Amino acid sequence: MDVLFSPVILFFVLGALAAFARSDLSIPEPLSKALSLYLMCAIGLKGGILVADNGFTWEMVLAAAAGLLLSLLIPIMAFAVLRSFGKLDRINAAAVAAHYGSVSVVTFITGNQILTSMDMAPAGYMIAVLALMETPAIIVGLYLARQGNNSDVQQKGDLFRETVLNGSVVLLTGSFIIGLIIGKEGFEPVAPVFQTGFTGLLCLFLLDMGLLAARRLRNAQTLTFRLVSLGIAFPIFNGLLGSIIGASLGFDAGTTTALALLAASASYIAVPAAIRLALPKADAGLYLAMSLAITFPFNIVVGIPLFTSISIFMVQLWL
Amino acid sequence: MDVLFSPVILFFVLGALAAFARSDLSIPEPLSKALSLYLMCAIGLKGGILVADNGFTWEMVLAAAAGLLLSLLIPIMAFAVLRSFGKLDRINAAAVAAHYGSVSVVTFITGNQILTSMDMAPAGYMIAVLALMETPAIIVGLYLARQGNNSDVQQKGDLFRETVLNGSVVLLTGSFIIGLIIGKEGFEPVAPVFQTGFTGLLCLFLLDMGLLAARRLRNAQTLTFRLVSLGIAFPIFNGLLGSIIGASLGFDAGTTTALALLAASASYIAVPAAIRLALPKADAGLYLAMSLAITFPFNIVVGIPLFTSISIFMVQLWL
Amino acid sequence: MDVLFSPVILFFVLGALAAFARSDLSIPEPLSKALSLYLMCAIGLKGGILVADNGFTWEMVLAAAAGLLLSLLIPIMAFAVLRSFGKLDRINAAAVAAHYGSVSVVTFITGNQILTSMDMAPAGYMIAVLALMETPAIIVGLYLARQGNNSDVQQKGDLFRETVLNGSVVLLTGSFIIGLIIGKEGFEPVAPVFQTGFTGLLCLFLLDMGLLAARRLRNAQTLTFRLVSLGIAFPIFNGLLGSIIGASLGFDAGTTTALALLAASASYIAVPAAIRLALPKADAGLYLAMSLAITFPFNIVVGIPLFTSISIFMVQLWL
Amino acid sequence: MTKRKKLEILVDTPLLKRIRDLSKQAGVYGYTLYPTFGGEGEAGRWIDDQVTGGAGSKILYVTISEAEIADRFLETLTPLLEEYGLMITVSNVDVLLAKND
Amino acid sequence: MTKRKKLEILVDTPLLKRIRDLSKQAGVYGYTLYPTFGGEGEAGRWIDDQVTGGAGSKILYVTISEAEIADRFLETLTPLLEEYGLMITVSNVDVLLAKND
Amino acid sequence: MTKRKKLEILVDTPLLKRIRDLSKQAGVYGYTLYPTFGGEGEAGRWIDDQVTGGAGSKILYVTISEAEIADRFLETLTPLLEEYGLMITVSNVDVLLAKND
Ligand SMILES: Nc1ncnc2c1ncn2[C@@H]1O[C@H](COP(=O)(O)O)[C@@H](O)[C@H]1O
Ligand SMILES: Nc1ncnc2c1ncn2[C@@H]1O[C@H](COP(=O)(O)O)[C@@H](O)[C@H]1O
Ligand SMILES: Nc1ncnc2c1ncn2[C@@H]1O[C@H](COP(=O)(O)O)[C@@H](O)[C@H]1O
Ligand code: NA
Ligand code: NA
Ligand code: NA
Repeated sequence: MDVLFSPVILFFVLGALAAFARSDLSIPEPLSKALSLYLMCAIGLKGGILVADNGFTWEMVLAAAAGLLLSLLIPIMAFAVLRSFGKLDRINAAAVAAHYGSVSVVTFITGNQILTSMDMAPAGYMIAVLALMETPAIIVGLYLARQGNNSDVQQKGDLFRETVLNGSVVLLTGSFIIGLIIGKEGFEPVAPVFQTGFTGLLCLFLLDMGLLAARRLRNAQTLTFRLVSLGIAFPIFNGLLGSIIGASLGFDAGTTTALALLAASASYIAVPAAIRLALPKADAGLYLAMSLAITFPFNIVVGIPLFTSISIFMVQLWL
Repeated sequence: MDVLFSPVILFFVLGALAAFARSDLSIPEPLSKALSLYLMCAIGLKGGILVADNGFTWEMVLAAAAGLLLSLLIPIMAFAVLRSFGKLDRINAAAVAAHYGSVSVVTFITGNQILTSMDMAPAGYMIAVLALMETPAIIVGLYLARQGNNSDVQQKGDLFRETVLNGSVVLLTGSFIIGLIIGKEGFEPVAPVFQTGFTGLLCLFLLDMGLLAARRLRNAQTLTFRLVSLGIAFPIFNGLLGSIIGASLGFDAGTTTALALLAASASYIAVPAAIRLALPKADAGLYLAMSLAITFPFNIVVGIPLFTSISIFMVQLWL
Repeated sequence: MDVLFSPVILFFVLGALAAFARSDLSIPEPLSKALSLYLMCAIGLKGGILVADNGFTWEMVLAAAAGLLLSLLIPIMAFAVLRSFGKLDRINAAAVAAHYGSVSVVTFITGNQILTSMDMAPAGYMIAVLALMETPAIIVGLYLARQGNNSDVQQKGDLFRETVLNGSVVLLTGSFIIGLIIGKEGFEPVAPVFQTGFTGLLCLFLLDMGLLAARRLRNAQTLTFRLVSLGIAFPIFNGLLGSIIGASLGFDAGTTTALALLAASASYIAVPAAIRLALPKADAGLYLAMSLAITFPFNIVVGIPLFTSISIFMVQLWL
Repeated sequence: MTKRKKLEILVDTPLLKRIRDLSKQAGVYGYTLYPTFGGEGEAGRWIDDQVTGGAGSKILYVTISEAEIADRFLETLTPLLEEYGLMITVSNVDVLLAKND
Repeated sequence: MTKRKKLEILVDTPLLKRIRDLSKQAGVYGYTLYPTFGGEGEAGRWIDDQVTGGAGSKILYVTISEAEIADRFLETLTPLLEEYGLMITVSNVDVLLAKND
Repeated sequence: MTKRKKLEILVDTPLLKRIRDLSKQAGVYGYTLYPTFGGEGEAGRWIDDQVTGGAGSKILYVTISEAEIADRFLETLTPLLEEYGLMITVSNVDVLLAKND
């Protein structure tokens, strides 16, 4: 079955087409948010149960270290390119860079779903790596933006709440821990909602994401051609990097693809909220357009099959 | 099992009773909208998969032609009766007529569900006919309302968006095409959401429709006795017409019932939005009350079993 | 399997922890309301089907009488204690007392779920008792608050609507009756939504209840130490009472536990709405904090296992 | 453009019907309701919550009317101010078409 | 603080786009939209309902602008008042930073 | 009826807490929050979107207070105007019961 013809991707395309055609189709916002929360619960639970099942391994520590490294390196590299080639000022370059250092939960989930349907399910601990990679890039981004200027203390408290205590981080981590506690057996009574219904609900969510992404693109005012190119170049480069690191650490092809997707994807949930608070001068229209309207669709439609092929190749290379 | 004692119908009755008793029971609006979108996705997918499975046939072309014919004829006949017996002015008569020429997705879905539980599932292509019949009656209605007066060009663009690009039309058609592409096999991973959960979620939606319909009836101010009678006479006459045409074209009893229900039902999603825009002078309270508060409940409670019996009879007559 | 490690309870704890840590995690309100309506539909249907299956028995009448007795006695006793030990004025004491005389649907549902997973499912008619116990305590509370003062007639109409016609009462009773009508067989097509999905959706709802309860506790301004103690003492005493009555009437351990939970739980849906209308002078922050932020979490985390053990013991005592 | 008074009343959802009934008595027929998100006052902080039967939820009732009718309505509301915890503001607006007053 | 006019227009959701187009013609660029919950008027009572394609749903369109621009916009709206069932109010506000006008 | 100032601030959801903290410093305690639906300004068009972590969502913060307190609050807000992209309006209202100011 061709990956592009999976219903998940097709619903994303339908949403995007509807928005481009200026249809009045719209998903009620509370439903989108609900679906987004549901997906995080479900993926968190799944990860916890898989880890509970397989036990802690050294591979997990390696994967966590690789994830952390990527989320520190990527924003620094992206910042440099955004400043020079992208012609952004310091604040905006730092804001955008933070997004690329962090991850997109939905890209990961969609990739996971497609990999599973190809019998290449990534290791369960990658979901912990996903949670781990959500915040560090924000700190790096702020450091790049300020370089020397110290922020006041009260703001730090607020920022802590918007990063480590961000709803999506709490829900993902919390569900992961619940998954660890209840294990496979305790999961059974809730499996019809959190597992059987997963792909169908993901379709509905991606329909909405298609609408949101296309509308953002239509309303993006400050997006230059250079920035659009970076919005495609970043995921390719970062995904390649993730794929090389994953393969060199000896991960299987599915897990390597997952690491590539984490590297390639850009946040549009946790990071924008934190950056809007910490760097209010940065242009929210710009960083949301780049991560949500350029990189996200690219990853969903091109990135997932691309990094799957590359990872399969890399893993064979290393063997 | 008696059709009237299906949980789907009983929840509709519960909603209506609660609203008449002035209970404060209410379904959050985003949920209603979400359920309505879900039902359109699900029925669209189902139709696409059935057609993919059975291949294109001449019967489909016949059914589409019959549906188109009905959606052109019905508003013209209804307009004449609404002007004379109904004592409505030109604009209001045209507005109401457009609603009866179009179709009610939920009436169709409920009928489909009940027919399927009686082993009389209509042909899958009827879902394409459903999508096809949503808009033409709007054009007819506008023509009847204006007769000669030309509308300005800008308005035509807006109107196009509100008819052909109306969210419900796009979603239904889009899901149908996705169904065509993915086929039975690709549907499997999403079946738990779009098929297994269908009847249960339809119950919740009809609970809300019962509330909405009864509240509209209570607040309807411009509804005369004559118009209420027409709200019942129209579905009977149009359903009978649909049933005769279906049987004469050689469709099976289930498919004939589906055509009868399409003819009998009146739109309360796509048409009101378009008419509010194109004929702002028409009384929205009136056309919504007629289609949602009179004809919809009539079809759900009386029409579905009635047209099933009539269609079985007609089909035998033709054999 | 330890009851505390059920996913349902763990999600409640996750929600509470997130709110205490001041995370910005929040469930869209329309979703919470939708889940709450869903749970009432599902439990109502379940009760009706069980009763339809087992037929009416004398035990049912006994259980109803016991429930009614408890919902009349509890507010009177609670009122006396709230006035003396709790140091509340007449109006506030009566308002709080009404909440404890009524029941919490979600406490009952959660207990039911956990009892069922322990093969101790309560009798189906307890769901009718649940519906029966929602309103009488409101009348008792109002009588205690006014004692002699007659309210005007118009207000009585409004109040009737807010009690007997309260959305939750109507939905619970309506679904129960639908369950009675359709029976086991008619339930099959809707079972995937109303039965298979139940535990998973209950998890999501309890996540939200954890957030709501903890936020209420943080914002409660008029809660004294004495009132917090009563918020824990009431469920213990009332639960014990319910458990003794249940066992002495010869109910099985599951059914006895259910009666104990009905007695122990305090309303936070039907009663607050009615009391806000009928006793506007009473402090809504106070009664919602006591029932939702103290008694509800106590029952979910401590009460359910406690009353299960006590009921098992009591039932054996009586044998 | 006609001069009118705009009355805005922040009211707990369960009490809305009472306000509506009183408005009719005062001769005020048209009104529009707006949802709220949350707030803070003497009684503490709240976030609109639709689960607790509306007791944790407020609605903004807005009506435009002639000064005279507005005064009459305000008079009937005064005794309820404290008890219902209402928050009432009045301001001047011009309306392009005076409806229902 | 700069003196401005605040225009508030209650409009049926399907007609919103038309208002927006007209506002652009009058030189009004900034606006904010607010959801509604329900209301009552000559045409009866309504509760915001998102199922019936927006025909049962209203939105509050609010724009702050200079008096002159506001007048121009109001003029273009007058012919539509009756037909569209709009409810339009104008009031005086001070803005801390005049945007888009 | 007491004369008061009504301050309305349109603010991005993630920045709301900051506004609240500043209001407390200025001595403003009571406020009400209203949801928004969308809008348009120099920064382009937006539709309230709850998925992108609130960065795509705005809230209307409304507080009624004495003129003096309102001025003090406005002063603390001025430096943030540009940076936070706030939209602030002030108008005159009469309140039936002055709360929390
Ligand atoms: N000064 C104020 N400005 C705006 N809203 C207020 C003000 N004071 C109170 N409110 C609103 O009215 C509600 C009830 O006020 P209170 O009775 O003081 O708790 C509060 O929760 C706020 O939503
Ligand atoms: N006097 C009024 N004050 C506030 N809102 C009003 C008033 N009159 C009408 N409205 C609103 O405008 C809508 C349409 O008014 P009408 O055309 O009179 O039915 C009503 O449903 C109300 O939401
Ligand atoms: N003139 C205006 N009237 C009403 N709302 C406005 C106006 N200008 C800006 N806004 C609102 O403030 C937001 C931010 O404005 P801006 O910074 O100009 O993009 C806009 O998206 C609108 O929601
Ligand atoms: Na990344
Ligand atoms: Na029709
Ligand atoms: Na109780």
